Amino acid sequence: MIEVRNLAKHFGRFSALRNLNLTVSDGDFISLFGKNGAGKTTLLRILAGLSRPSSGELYIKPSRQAPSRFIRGRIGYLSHDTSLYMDLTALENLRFYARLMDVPANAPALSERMKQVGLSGRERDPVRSFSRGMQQRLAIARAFLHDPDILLLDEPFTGLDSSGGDFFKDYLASARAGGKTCIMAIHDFRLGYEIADRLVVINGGTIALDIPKSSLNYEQFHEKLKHLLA
Amino acid sequence: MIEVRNLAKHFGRFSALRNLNLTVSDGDFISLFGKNGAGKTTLLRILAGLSRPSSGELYIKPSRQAPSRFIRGRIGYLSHDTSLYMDLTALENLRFYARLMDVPANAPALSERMKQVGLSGRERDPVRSFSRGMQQRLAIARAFLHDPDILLLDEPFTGLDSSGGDFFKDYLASARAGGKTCIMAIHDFRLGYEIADRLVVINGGTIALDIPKSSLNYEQFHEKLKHLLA
Amino acid sequence: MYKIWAIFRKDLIIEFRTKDSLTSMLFFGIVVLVIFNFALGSLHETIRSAVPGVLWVAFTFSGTLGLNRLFAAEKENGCLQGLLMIPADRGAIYLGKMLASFIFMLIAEAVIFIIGLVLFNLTVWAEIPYLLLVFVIGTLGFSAVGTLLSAIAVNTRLREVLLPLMLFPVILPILISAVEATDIILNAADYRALKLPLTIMTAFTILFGTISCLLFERVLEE
Amino acid sequence: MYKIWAIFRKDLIIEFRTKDSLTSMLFFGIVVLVIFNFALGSLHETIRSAVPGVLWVAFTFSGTLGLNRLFAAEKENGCLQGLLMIPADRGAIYLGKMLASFIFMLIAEAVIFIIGLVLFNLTVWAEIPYLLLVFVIGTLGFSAVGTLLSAIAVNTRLREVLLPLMLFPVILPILISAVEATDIILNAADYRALKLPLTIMTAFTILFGTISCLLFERVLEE
Amino acid sequence: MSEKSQPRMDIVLGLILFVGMPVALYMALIGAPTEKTMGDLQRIFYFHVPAAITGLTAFALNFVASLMYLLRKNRWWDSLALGSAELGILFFGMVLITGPIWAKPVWLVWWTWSPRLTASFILCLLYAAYLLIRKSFEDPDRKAVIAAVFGVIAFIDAPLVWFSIRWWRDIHPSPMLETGGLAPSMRPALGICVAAFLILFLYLLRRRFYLETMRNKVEWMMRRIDEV
Ligand code: HEM
Ligand SMILES: Nc1ncnc2c1ncn2[C@@H]1O[C@H](COP(=O)(O)OP(=O)(O)OP(=O)(O)O)[C@@H](O)[C@H]1O
Ligand SMILES: Nc1ncnc2c1ncn2[C@@H]1O[C@H](COP(=O)(O)OP(=O)(O)OP(=O)(O)O)[C@@H](O)[C@H]1O
Ligand SMILES: [Mg+2]
Ligand SMILES: [Mg+2]
Repeated sequence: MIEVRNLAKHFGRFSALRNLNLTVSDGDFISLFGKNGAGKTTLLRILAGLSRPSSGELYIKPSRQAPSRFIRGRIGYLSHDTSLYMDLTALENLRFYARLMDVPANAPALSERMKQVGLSGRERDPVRSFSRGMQQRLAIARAFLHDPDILLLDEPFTGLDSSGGDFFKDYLASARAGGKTCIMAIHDFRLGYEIADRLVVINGGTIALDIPKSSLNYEQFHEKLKHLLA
Repeated sequence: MIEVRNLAKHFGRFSALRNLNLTVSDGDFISLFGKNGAGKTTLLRILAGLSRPSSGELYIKPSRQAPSRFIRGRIGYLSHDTSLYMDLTALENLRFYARLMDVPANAPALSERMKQVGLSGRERDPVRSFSRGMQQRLAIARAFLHDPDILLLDEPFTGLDSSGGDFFKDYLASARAGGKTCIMAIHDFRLGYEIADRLVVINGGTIALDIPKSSLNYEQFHEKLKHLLA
Repeated sequence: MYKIWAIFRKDLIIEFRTKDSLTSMLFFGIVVLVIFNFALGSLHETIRSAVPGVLWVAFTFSGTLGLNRLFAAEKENGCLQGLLMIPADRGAIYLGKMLASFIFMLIAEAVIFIIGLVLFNLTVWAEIPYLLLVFVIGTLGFSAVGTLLSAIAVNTRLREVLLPLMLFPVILPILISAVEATDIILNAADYRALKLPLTIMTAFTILFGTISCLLFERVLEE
Repeated sequence: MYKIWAIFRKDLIIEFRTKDSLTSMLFFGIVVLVIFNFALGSLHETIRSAVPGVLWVAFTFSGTLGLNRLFAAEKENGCLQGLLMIPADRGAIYLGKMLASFIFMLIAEAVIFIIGLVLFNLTVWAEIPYLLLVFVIGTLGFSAVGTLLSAIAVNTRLREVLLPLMLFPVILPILISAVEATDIILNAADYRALKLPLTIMTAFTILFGTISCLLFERVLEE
Repeated sequence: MSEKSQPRMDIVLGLILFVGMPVALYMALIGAPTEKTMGDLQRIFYFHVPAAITGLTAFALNFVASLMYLLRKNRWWDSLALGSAELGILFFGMVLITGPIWAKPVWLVWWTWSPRLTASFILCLLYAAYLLIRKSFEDPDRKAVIAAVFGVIAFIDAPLVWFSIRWWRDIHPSPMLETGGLAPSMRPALGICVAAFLILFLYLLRRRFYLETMRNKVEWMMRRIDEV
């Protein structure tokens, strides 16, 4: 369970987040919508323990504080950046992170991962030579190497082609079936609605809407969101 | 008019493009589809004169060679990168490029541009503090400062929220009405179909499909594309 | 012409905001001085004859650093790509960048020189115009070649290695003449001997400047 | 433990592939030597007493460069962020990075030293074990603090300035002791005098190693 | 707002300074006896030494505050560390200015790399770096942590710098205060000057503290304004 109480994050005189309250139960699949600059990335970074809130409380079960070493192993964070080493090959990148995440780092297991994200055959190419979508695929493989319980996704579909998008939707569906928790920042209304079972809108740094998907059908939701983000 | 004949681009033993032929008339609005790593970015970079083809001919009216100084002033290229200076403010970035592009660089004109892309009020913040979508908006403002005749767009909707997307669709519609030429790499079938009047699919580094939009309705096109990119 | 100015101004604003290049140029330069001073601590009487060399080592180091940064900044978000798309002669980019590196270097040199005076206990009021001449010509030559070479280096993977590797051998004639000239000014009184090194420096600077300006177009392009 | 190794190995592979840090470390080091040699050309008889200082200037320069690069590489694609998310003690990151910088520096120092021998016409077969001891301890201390400080510097805008600015004053005691020790080995025969500088170096290294390891967790975090 | 801009303590300190500074000046420039060999030149002593003492006190305070911040995570300690570092540089800057002014006529050079001078210089550099670090972080919490870490290292480093350069012969006189070599007639003047400098330090520190709290408050208010 994740609980956020009265969270605020200031950059100088600018408040990116303020007065933000959010409770996420285990197994929740949340789509996070919001205008450009609404504070989605800021929130996800705080949840991932990469940024310190200016004030407020953050509580991730079972520890009552910023994610500790134990919590870190349960979180998978896919950010705007790929966190890949450009001068290592795809396989070397995965092997490195696998070692650090206490996951089997043998070549067959990792090749299997590469295959899942549709990069088989490119294992030995340096990441620098990958196209944008290929880098995003590898970043996905990397971020979820350790099969985390909590997925924090920041516009994960960026740069993916249709088959990559399909793969990732499947991945999320199976994660959901496996009882994982997920918070995903996304701009595509339809896709976000489709994947999530809870819809959260952040506006002006605070939660403007937080409803279960079942309470609105897509058209109603679309109307409401258009209105909120106008 | 742009004409590409027998274009090939090799990176070492790997061919990103080969045997590629494409003729673009003035006023064509092309959506370029293709799998991750198909060669869309490579093609756009070559058209922009940023990368030299390994073989083949490139002809951009009226000069029969790589874009010269004159041609450069007519091309607007929006790449994966934003080409923004992180340590300058938004306004300073625009002013700098406006000067170099022989466009009026006075503050009101540039503020107007900022307003168009929905960034008014943030003119004096350094780009480093912008969120991803805000950077993309500014990149759009920058790339089209000089009102180019030929638009080369590489996944321009990346990171934009719904209102940003709407704005950019409007911009493209008015560009189309103004007789501009446009080639846009895009992954979203629906959006790409909607905007373009000509649909091009690149696969394995060569043109796999090149049809006017009028020849297929969206469902047919979707079917066909799914099949091509499977 | 005003495009050159725009490019120069932009580098100036960035520098003013981050103080990145200048501080690191200064810092490295001063460190060279201080550590030289330490290393030569026991040879106090001979120090004056080493000063010209030491100064130019410091200048060269800090200049190389500055050049590297000036082009690295263009790489961060594909900004160089943005520059390449502008409808202007690429010579303008060259001249703008060269101007920026020249000015930054001169500022750094002035500060390093003053600190050098204090550290080495020199008084040189009368010699300042001559020194200024030597510094300006030497720096001009340095940034003329340096700008071209760092434009080449920035597109390679081994950027930070390649620049000094290419630059130092090429710049050597200018460097030697500059040390020579500085030595004459500081330690010998016979200013007529200045003519040879100054001529060499000027010739090289003009030569390098012309060639670099012509070749720059070819070099910039990824 | 094997995580430390994994981080070290990764830096090694990247280095092996790009040859980035080592080449530039070597290059700067060698350039320091060459230009020193050049600057001191006229003082050949006194050169031997300047060698220790010159060597350590070269080491310090190349080391600072290496440290900067080692952490800058982590910044490129938000890799540091990836590292921060791993379920491991952050001490492991510290030790892995420290090991990498230590090894790189030692390699660079070895090469620089050999070139120094050739340039300055020294023969030092008998002294090599002692020199090795001094180099290893000095470098250990350098990379112990250096790793902490470059982890601080890498998150700032003024990265490349801040590292030397923080590092040089902090490292000075070790540097001075190392120069002193090297001087004793090369120029005085009385090895008993080595005790003081070596003690200082060792104390410093242990002290800063411990403190850095303890404080590292606090520092890494964006 | 309930706070007065001049808390009573500051007024008291200000008054003491108002009286004390002229007294100290008088003692230093007129009251104290003229030294035999150096003459009036020696009167720099009454600025040089108190400034050095005050500066070192400030750096020590910075160390304590940094350590406390790392242990307690209380922003109060961070403000204290900041204030004492800035003032430390100020006072030590005075040492570095009065020292060379004195040295030029006495030693005939502005500067030499003698142990104490080198150590003083390095100390100043360290705290300049400290301030630079503070400037280059934007997130206040991050800034405080990093600065505290560096504050600890800097102060631990200081004695090391001190000892490691001991084996050079030092042109700078060894502290006669410790060896008791100071002429008794000079003691009162020195004492008063030291006291005046320390009080000045305390006063400035409190004002700096006040400024910092005001800044935080203004920032907070600006945010409130933005929110409305
Ligand atoms: C930690 C820093 C320093 C302390 C505690 C300190 C303290 C003192 C003291 C106590 C004296 C008086 C000695 C005496 O005459 O009995 C003195 C003298 C002097 N100090 Fe400093 N000082 C410091 C730094 C400096 C610096 C940085 C300079 C710069 C050049 C300097 C230059 C001088 C000079 C020129 C004298 C007079 C020497 C003479 O009488 O021949 N001091 N200092
Ligand atoms: N380091 C920073 N310094 C100053 N302001 C910042 C910083 N990081 C973020 N901001 C500001 O905080 C706000 C929220 O940014 P954030 O990146 O969280 O937005 P976002 O919701 O992810 O937007 P997008 O959809 O564009 O990715 C923005 O207005 C941004 O300008
Ligand atoms: N510098 C390079 N060195 C080696 N290979 C490269 C280089 N740049 C691109 N490639 C390869 O060329 C192919 C085409 O890349 P390109 O970036 O054009 O793809 P794309 O169609 O834009 O893909 P995406 O949809 O993922 O952006 C890819 O397989 C890529 O690995
Ligand atoms: Mg975001
Ligand atoms: Mg692409």
